[in-house]
This record gives sequence, C-alpha cells and structure tokens, in this order.
Amino acid sequence: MENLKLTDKLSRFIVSWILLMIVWIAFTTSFAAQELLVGVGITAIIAFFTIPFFTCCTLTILSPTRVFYMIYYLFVFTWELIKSNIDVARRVLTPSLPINPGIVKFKTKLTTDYSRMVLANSITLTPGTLSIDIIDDTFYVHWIDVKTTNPEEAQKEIAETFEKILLKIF
Amino acid sequence: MTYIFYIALLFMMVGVALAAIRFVKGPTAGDRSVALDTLTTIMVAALVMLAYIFDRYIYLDVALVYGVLGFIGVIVLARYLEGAL
Amino acid sequence: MKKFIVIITLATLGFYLGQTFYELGFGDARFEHGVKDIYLEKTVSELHVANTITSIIVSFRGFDTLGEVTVLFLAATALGGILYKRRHHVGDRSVLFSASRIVRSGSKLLFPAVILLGVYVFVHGHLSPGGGFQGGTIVATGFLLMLLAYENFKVSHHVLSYIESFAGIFFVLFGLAGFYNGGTFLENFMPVGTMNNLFSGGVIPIIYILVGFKVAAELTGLIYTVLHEKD
Amino acid sequence: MSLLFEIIGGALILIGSIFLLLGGLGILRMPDVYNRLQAGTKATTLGGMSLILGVGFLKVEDDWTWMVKALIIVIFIAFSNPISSHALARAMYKRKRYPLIKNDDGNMDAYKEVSENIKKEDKK
Repeated sequence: MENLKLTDKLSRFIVSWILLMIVWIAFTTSFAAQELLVGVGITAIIAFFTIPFFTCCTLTILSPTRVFYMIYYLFVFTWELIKSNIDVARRVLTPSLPINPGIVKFKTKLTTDYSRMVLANSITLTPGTLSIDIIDDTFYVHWIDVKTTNPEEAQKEIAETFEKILLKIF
Repeated sequence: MTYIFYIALLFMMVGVALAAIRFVKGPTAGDRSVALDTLTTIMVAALVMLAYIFDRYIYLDVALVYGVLGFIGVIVLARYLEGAL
Repeated sequence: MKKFIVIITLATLGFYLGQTFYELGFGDARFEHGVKDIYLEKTVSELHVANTITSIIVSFRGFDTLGEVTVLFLAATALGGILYKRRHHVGDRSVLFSASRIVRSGSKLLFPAVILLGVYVFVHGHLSPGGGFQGGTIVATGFLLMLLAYENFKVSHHVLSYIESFAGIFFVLFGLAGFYNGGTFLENFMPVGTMNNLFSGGVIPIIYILVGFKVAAELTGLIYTVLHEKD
Repeated sequence: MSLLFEIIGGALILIGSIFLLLGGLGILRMPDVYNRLQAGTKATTLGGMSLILGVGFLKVEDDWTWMVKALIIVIFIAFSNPISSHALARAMYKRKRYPLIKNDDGNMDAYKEVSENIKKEDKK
C-alpha cells in the first residue's frame, strides 16, 4: 500500500507477530510444544502477509508508560461502560422515556486512524452517545440527551476523559 | 446455584422475545438489522452459558465463531443499506 | 499440440484409475450389524482421533469428501464462467465506495485475527468440531470483510487458483498413497501419535489442512467474482 | 476461595442477564433507530461481557482455559459491537432516515449539512 522503510516493516511485523501469537495461545489454551511450534509458524506467515494492513503501531507501542496508560484506559473505559448502562437502564425503565436526541459535532486532537477508531468505539459505549461519522478531524455524534450544541463544550462533555489518555498512548 | 441459571436463562429468553418483536415489527430494514445485531450478542452469551451448563468446552469455540460471523453479517447488511453493494 | 498432450495424459490416467477402481470391489464387504460399531472402534484403536465424524469424513469415507470438494470446485468454476465476460467490462472495485474510517480501521485490525481463527479451526479439525470446510469458510469471511470495507482491496486470482489446484492435487495424491500403502483410498499410512495431541490422527490433519486451503481459496474466489460483477 | 469465585460468577451472570433483558426492552421501547441502537449496543455489550466473564469465574478453579477463551470472546464483543452499530447508524443516515428531534432550535442535527456531500466524495 505505502512505501515503508525496512525497519518500519520489521517492527510492524514483530508487533503483529507477538499479538497474533498471544491470540493463538488464547485460542488453543495450551502450552504444549507442538501447539506453540505450529502457532509460531502460522502466525509468522499471517503477520508477514498482513504487514500492509496492520499499520496501527510499531514496536514503540510496547514501552512501559504506554502499556501503563493502556491499562489505565481499560479501567476508565470499564467505569464509563457501567455508568452508561445504568443510564440506559434508567431511561428505558422510566415510563415517560426522558430523551432529547440530536446530533452534535466536535473536533478532535487525535491524528492517527487507529486512535480515532478507539475513541469512536469508546464514545459509542459511553453514556448516551453514538458516533455516526468521522470526517477529517470532526466527530459527528448522536446524543440521546443533548445538553449543548456548542462544539467545544460537547468535546469537553463527551470525549475529554478518553482523549487525554489516548493522546499519551498513540 | 442452579436457580441462578434458571433466572438468567429466563431473563435472556424474555430479552430475545422482546428483540424478536422488534425484528418482526420493523418498521424499516434498519430497525430489523438493529434487532438482529442485538440478537446475535444475546445468542453468543447464551451459547457460552450452554457451554457451562452442559460442561462442554468446545461450545466456546462455537460461540466465538458465531460472534465473528454475526459481526461480519451485520457489516454486510449495513454496507447493503448504505448502497455500497 | 498442447491439447493433444493433455487429452493423452488424461486418458492414460483415467484408464489406470478405472482399472484400480474396478479391482476394488465396492460393496463386497458385508458387516452383520452395519458399520457404525466398526467406525467407532477403529477411530479410537487405529487412528487415535478424538472426533469420530472427522475420521469418517476424511478417512473411512474420504472418497465422498473428494466428491464434495469437486462439487464446490465445479460450482466455483461455473460461476466464474458465467460471470467471466462481465468481469472484464467492470473496473477493479469490489464495492461502490469505501466504508467509513472506523469500519476500515476496525476491519484492518480484525482481519489477521479472523484469518487466524479460521486457520485454528482447520488445523484442529481432528480434535474439535471444526474441520476443513468450516475453517475455510471463516478464512473466506475474513476476506469478505476486507472486500466490503475497501473498494480497491486486491486478491490475486492466479494465487487463488494455484492454491486451489495444488490443494486438490495433493488431496488426490494422499488418497492414492493410501491405495499404494494400504489398499483403499485415503487409508492411513502415517504414524498416528497419541490421542488429543495436535500431531495425531496420521493423514487426517494433513487432508483437513488441504481441504481448508481449497475451500478458502474457492470461496474467496467466489466472493471476489460476485462482488466485482456490477455496473 | 471457591465460594468467593462462585459468588462473583453468579452475581456477574445475574447482572449480565438483566442487562441483556434491558437491551431487548430498549430496542423495543425507543422511538427511532438511533436511540434503539444506543440502548441495544450498550446494554448487550455490558450484558454479554459480564455474563461471559461470570461463566469464566465459575470455572476458573477447575479449568483456567475457560477464563482465557471467555476473555477472548469478551474482547471480541467489546471491539466488534460498537463498530457494527456505527456502521448501521451511518447506513441509516445515508438512507435519509433522519433522527427524531424533540426540541429543534435549528442546529440540533449537525450532520445534515455534510451528509449530502459525503456521498459524492466517496463515489469519486
């Protein structure tokens, strides 16, 4: 797809190899020598052929601070997910359906495709919001209970908690 | 302990029934797709639960494959509704 | 000239195959209580395979599986033949426009994992209720995801047909090796190993991997052809 | 120890099934497709995740492999559900099923002005 330096390719290859190997161990759930051997071979082949697609990260993604922020992100995300479900439960179970839906937009500071995708997925799973589209750096978000249509305030309300952490990861 | 499974299966059954009502009622193709998406996730959870009840580890693989195929199926539907096919 | 050589080769092959099959004596063997007990017993005692269905499909009834694979191959060829002319009129887009960025990044990230899941299913065909057909279908579904998300995702038709042909040839070769060593098509001739290990079941995992590759290549080719036929 | 895991697992399964029920109820009660997507996706994602993890916890002492498989399914659900619901929402907007808006003050639907141009851009 794009022209890459050899070091970039190698580093992408190693990252996707490691990740696929973890997935393989999770699929087989066994540490028998045969399984590991076959897994190393298969994942190496798949990682080699998917170098052009697997563009999210080079080896720098595995540095300790980033891994720490990833785990931190996971906790923040889980908490938001629980909050959003309580919110949904409240709205669904109230007989009068307290909703005030609309679509708002805001700009993001994130630059890479993958970080934007993670942010969009997180927005979908957090209280009352559903990401509809990203055009350049503008998010369009369906909000079940619109509090503001001003882009800056919407960004503060919806995305700031995740964006701060994602900027440190990617 | 067994009662928890009965209660959970009952809840899931009611959930499936409610989603199925939406699936039948529509009114648009999009609403039906949403219902299908919901049903897929509930069925994956139900398969995992059945794996525990029958104590078959293998059923977890089935649940995983069903999840993957269901996801791609919904993507196909969405792309069709978008007018891309 | 080329056609002549092909016809001669096919005729010779057909003659010898016919002779071999004639000498087999299909249906001569009689079992008093049907074959089910023998299958069940032989699966454990001779093949050391955890999944009885697998041993029946691939070993005892391997010839039927060859027929099934041939049916799939014929379907793929026929569809290719029907759509062949139109394919040349259309450009190289699988869908009219690419999906949104989120779907594209998501499918990029999921694609290797889906392929790995398919490979896992057909490599473990003799241990779990998977197998070549199922695994191959999952691999093809991974390609479907990419073809839907990107309008210009390329799959080489040549590579696909090479994979398909070689998998088919090796399937038949392993079957004939069974003739040579044991006497029936796809008779096991390799060490069977211990039950529930990955390297066990003799020839069965190899056949399933070949079937997996063949099915994956065929279905990917089918999906590719169908998606590119438009306008 | 085993009692602790049993309590955690049972509680997670109960919570999960309740949220799956709420997901079904949500897509039945909500008035338009975007709100249905919101309720359906969120509730079934957490519900499915928690139920599957609960099963993993019940088995964690006899057989750790269940937990690993359960985690893989959970990660997959958490990843794929929002993507598919986003794809559906965008497809519905492209089919001109505009969202229901209760208090319209003119700019409650910010996507409307750009959605016309996207299709041309994508088709080029």
